[in-house]
Amino acid sequence: MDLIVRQGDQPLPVQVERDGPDWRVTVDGREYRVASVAVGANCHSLLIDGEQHELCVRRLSGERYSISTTTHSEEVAVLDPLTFLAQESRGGEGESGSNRVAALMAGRVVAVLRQEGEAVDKGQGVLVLEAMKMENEIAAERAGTVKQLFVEPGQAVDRGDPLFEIE
Amino acid sequence: MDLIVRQGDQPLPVQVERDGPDWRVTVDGREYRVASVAVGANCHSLLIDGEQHELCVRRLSGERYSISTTTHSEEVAVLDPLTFLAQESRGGEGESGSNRVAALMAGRVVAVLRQEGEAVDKGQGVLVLEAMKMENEIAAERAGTVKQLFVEPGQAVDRGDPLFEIE
Amino acid sequence: MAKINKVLIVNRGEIAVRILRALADLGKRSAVIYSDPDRASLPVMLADEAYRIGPAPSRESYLRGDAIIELAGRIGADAIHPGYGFLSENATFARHCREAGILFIGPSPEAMAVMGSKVESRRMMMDAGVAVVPGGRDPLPDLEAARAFAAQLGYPVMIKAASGGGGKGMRRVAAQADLAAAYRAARSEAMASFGDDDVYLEKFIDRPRHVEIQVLGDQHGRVVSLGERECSLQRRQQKVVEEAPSPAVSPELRRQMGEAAVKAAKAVGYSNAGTVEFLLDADGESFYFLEMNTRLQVEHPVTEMVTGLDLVEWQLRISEGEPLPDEMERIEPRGHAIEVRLYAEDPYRGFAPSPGRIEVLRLPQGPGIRNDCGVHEGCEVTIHYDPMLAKLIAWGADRDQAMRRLRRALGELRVEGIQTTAPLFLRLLDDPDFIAGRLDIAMLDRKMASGELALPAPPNPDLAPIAAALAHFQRTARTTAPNPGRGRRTGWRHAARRESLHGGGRWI
Amino acid sequence: MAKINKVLIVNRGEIAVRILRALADLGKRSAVIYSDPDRASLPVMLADEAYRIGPAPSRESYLRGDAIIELAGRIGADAIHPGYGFLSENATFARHCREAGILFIGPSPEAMAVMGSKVESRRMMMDAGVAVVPGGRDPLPDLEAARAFAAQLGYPVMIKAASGGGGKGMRRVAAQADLAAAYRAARSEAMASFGDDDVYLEKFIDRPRHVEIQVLGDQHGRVVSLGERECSLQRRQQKVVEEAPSPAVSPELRRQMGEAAVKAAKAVGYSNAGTVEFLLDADGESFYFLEMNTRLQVEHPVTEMVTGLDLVEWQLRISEGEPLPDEMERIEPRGHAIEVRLYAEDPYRGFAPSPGRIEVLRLPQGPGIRNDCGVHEGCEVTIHYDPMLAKLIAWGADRDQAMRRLRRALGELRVEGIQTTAPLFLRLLDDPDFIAGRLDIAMLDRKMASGELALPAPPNPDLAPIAAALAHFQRTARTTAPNPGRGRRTGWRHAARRESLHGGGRWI
Repeated sequence: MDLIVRQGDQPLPVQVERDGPDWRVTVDGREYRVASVAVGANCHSLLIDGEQHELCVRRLSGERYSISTTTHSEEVAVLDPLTFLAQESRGGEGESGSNRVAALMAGRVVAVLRQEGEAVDKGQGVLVLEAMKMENEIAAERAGTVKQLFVEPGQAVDRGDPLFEIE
Repeated sequence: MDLIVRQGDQPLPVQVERDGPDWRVTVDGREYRVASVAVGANCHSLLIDGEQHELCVRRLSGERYSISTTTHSEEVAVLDPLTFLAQESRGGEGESGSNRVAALMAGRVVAVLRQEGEAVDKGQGVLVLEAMKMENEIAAERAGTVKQLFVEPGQAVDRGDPLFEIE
Repeated sequence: MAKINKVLIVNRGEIAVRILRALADLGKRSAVIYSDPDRASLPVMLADEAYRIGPAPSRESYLRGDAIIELAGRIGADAIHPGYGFLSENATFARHCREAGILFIGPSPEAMAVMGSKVESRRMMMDAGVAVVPGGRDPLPDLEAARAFAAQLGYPVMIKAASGGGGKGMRRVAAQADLAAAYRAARSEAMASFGDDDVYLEKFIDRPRHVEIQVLGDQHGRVVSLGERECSLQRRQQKVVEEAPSPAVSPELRRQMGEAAVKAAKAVGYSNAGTVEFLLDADGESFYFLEMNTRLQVEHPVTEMVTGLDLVEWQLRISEGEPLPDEMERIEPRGHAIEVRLYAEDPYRGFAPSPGRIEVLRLPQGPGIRNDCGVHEGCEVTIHYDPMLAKLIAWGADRDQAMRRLRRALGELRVEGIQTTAPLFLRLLDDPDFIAGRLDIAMLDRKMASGELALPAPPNPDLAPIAAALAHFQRTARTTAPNPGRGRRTGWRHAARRESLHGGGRWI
Repeated sequence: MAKINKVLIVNRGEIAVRILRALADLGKRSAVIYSDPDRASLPVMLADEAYRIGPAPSRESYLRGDAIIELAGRIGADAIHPGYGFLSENATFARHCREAGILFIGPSPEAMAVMGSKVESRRMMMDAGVAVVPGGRDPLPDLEAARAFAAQLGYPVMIKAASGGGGKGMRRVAAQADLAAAYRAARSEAMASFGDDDVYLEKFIDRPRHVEIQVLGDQHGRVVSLGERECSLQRRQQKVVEEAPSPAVSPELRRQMGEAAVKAAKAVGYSNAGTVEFLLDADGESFYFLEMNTRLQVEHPVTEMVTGLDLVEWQLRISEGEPLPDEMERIEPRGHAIEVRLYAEDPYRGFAPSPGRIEVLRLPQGPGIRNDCGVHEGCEVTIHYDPMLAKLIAWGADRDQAMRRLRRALGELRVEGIQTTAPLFLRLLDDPDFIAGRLDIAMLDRKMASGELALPAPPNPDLAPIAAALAHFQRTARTTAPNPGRGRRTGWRHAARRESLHGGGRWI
């Protein structure tokens, strides 16, 4: 099976094949023989040339997966090559075109620092979210104008809820 | 909901009703108000008058459940009253009528001590099963004759496989 | 005095678990209170009894002092253990317990009240001859007095608002030339902030360590020191890593600090467990009283591991009137213990809180490891309370072995579903200053800001693509299988089983 | 000598985990071998490297000495740690390791060979002046000689076959009147069993304790005793509960037994960790050499917890040529430690093996608790190997606190899916003889037979019907729900969530 795995900004060609009880996985030309076994919900023990790696894999949404080891955690997207090409031809409108900011954790909005129509610089705070007794300033990821606020002070939000949009 | 719970040889009338967020459970006339919450796969924390009990409940087959605490483990059957009455009217033929002995654990048959047609006393060994480096003699649960042997020496058996039948 | 039979634990999380373990160890009955989101929490599962106290907000649950005292009476609890935080340093609550005839496991409300006030305790320590940060106890009348006193103390000095707090009305003065401007600025800021422009002078202590002494006092006038804890590793005044003994404390300094702590405790007629916090100057010799915490401290396990004493057990014994034995005066630390506080925070995203469901929890085990953990696999970490999940403590015959075991334990630890501070501790254990024991209270913030503790790249960046591609292969291959419903649950597992069978093994 | 960088662990289960933890603690690399059913086992998950060695049967996997040595060479391991069991006492394997230039972590093959033979080691101990069970070292020429020797030893005596083993050709003789018949019976049974009718006499030791001494020997001639372990609680000669120190051993007896053990070890030029087993007479004074185990013992953690030493770490240091420090000669036990061995067996169904999937595993934690566990939640306990899952060890400042903590820990322990021996240990902790430390090697079998340790009735027999009825209600209520597919997985959980919401809480 031929796949494209997007790691950070990098699209990597990846091939996966059965190889007896094991797998042969080629990442950007680097070939690995992988023995894999489940060791609990979402967790897998991978043996590659005798080295053992325990990895937890969770599917986030669509083709996005979260992969974590004891120290590292990252998100990658797995696409089939055709989907990848289709996305590329749209000129990368997908992720970088989005200017909505969503809550990364559940919490409560304690303050709104910029109103709709106000200009913000990249990194400037737009609102303050409280979670676990701590206040966290949520900043604009780019310079622009606050197009819309989706929340108001005192409101509870869940992870993933849209907070505001910068234009 | 009216139920019959068979605990050991004892059939107990049990009523279960919702009571707000809790449950009202009556066992043979003894009423309990129970707050129950799941605390992991098959495990439940029950609060009864402030006392906390952690119980694991597994459904074995049909209406039989295994209930375990840290120290105790038992099996009970839950029947609706009609099924219970139907079983009773058959005169208890069910369990006591069976004279097949099944493997209680997976293992390997290392020896057959009684051949088909031989007489055995209650408690006498019929065959020897090896599991986890230990040999376990499987004895007849009643006096009689070995009607049939379902296994032979060297054979691997799984939990629940029939071993022999006494007549 | 009365024997305690049942204790109501007025807390949650790891400290509730810690206390109920001590009760179980003593054969006493434990009852906990819980707020709604804590119904399925570990303390509720491990306690003998559990009672709902209210909804999530602390004000409506864990801080409901009178409802708690009423509950204790109703369920026949002889005593209340407050843990740390919540009501543990609330002298009024302790007084209400006494009035209701319920033992409050801690010092007298009077001792709590004195030590609860920074100004009052500083004054009392000065009277008792315990060194505080050198400086005035009274406001300065004018700039001339400030200049004279600063010259006497020696620069740098701090000007502080008498009614101050939170850094307002506070100025560091490096040399005499800067004094006049700083004096005026501090006064006007103090007036603006507190409506009171009184200021006083303290010596500025540069890069001190936070070293504290654990004391126990019985009800018969004996107070003993159980040695020090090094707590300099802090993030914004919050302790993160603690150890005992301190790499900076010699037996002679330990004796001196212990004597000062006992003097401080005796000055307020202290009984039960308490901690006297000091700043230890970078010179490694001078130390100054900071404050006394009139309760069990989060980091008490490191003292337990080097003394062999169970501090919670001793809290209960003291409350029952048992005198401290003579041998306790002579306890020497054995080996070394280090504790790290595991928070549900992402240290590499500005310590953002990370609530969620703990999908996998595998605690490290084996020689020298102790886990004081307040959560279980499958539980939800909510946004309502302090994000500390657990404390992981490693003991070694010396500091080196303790560090090595801690590093190993952090490698074994597995928490899935939420982020924790564990990766930061692994980095810290590779830091040359930490390894050498060169610590000060600003060190962690400094090193986080400088990027010295940044996470290194993963050893093999191809691992994540490999794992994701395998998961994707399995998932998409499954959709063509005849029974997708079953496949969805077992998933990758199927392959594992097949592999095992292929290898000749047998899965029963 | 050479520094060890990578060690191949030739074992499985908890001892493989124990060894790889010591390696991680020392910053050394660990590699494990695994048989097919052990592919997803805890040692494989925790080791740095893992290699398949064969299918399930031990002969085709963990006992494949030459394949293991070949593997060690191939992966660049400097040393092999055999753990206990499997190849750990195989002198030939140790010799093959040496020939292949791979360090065997243990004594020399020569010392292993001598101590591996009961007859030879008994003879060598008699020569070295270490007390063995009083009796002859040579066969008896005739009945007259037997009569004279028995009178000299004092009745009761044991007649034993010189080539004996497994209880064959063995007779207990209570008085002189029974001697002739027993002598003739033992000879004919010995001839029938071993083709050799030589018999010899030993004194019969009634209800002795099993007390053993842990020794460490370096490669420079120093051997030290690290004190005793009490291992009298056995089921059919298999240790079940061990503690250190022994309630029966005074400091003076400890010194005597330690000296005897050091003498025994020195007699065979012993280096590395070893255990000298003694029978301690019911008089509490006389002790007799039984045998020496030339490897790490299952119960080594209790010694670690009272001495503060890491024995596996010392095994590695010794193999690297490090001399034992002088202070080790003067180590005194601190506090008390008790270990219970958790087996996958049902103690109340004749210790029937209980293989299966461990669905829930929650290990006890907190002060004084150490878990040496070889399994993880979700793993399969197969029928192929020894059923020991884990060792649970409790430390206390004294034996009483250790027992109290152990009882608490066993209450916290949760293993679902298979039966374990935990309920038996809880009963044992309530046994007056165990509490008083009155132990002998037949005690556990005796008490199991008499029913003294039978499980009491559950505190409330209605709990099981309540839980079953609730589960049944949920299950059958679900079948009428619109989406049974989803309901099947969440089940009872739904109710929990509803209850929580109802109570005003919020689950995120």
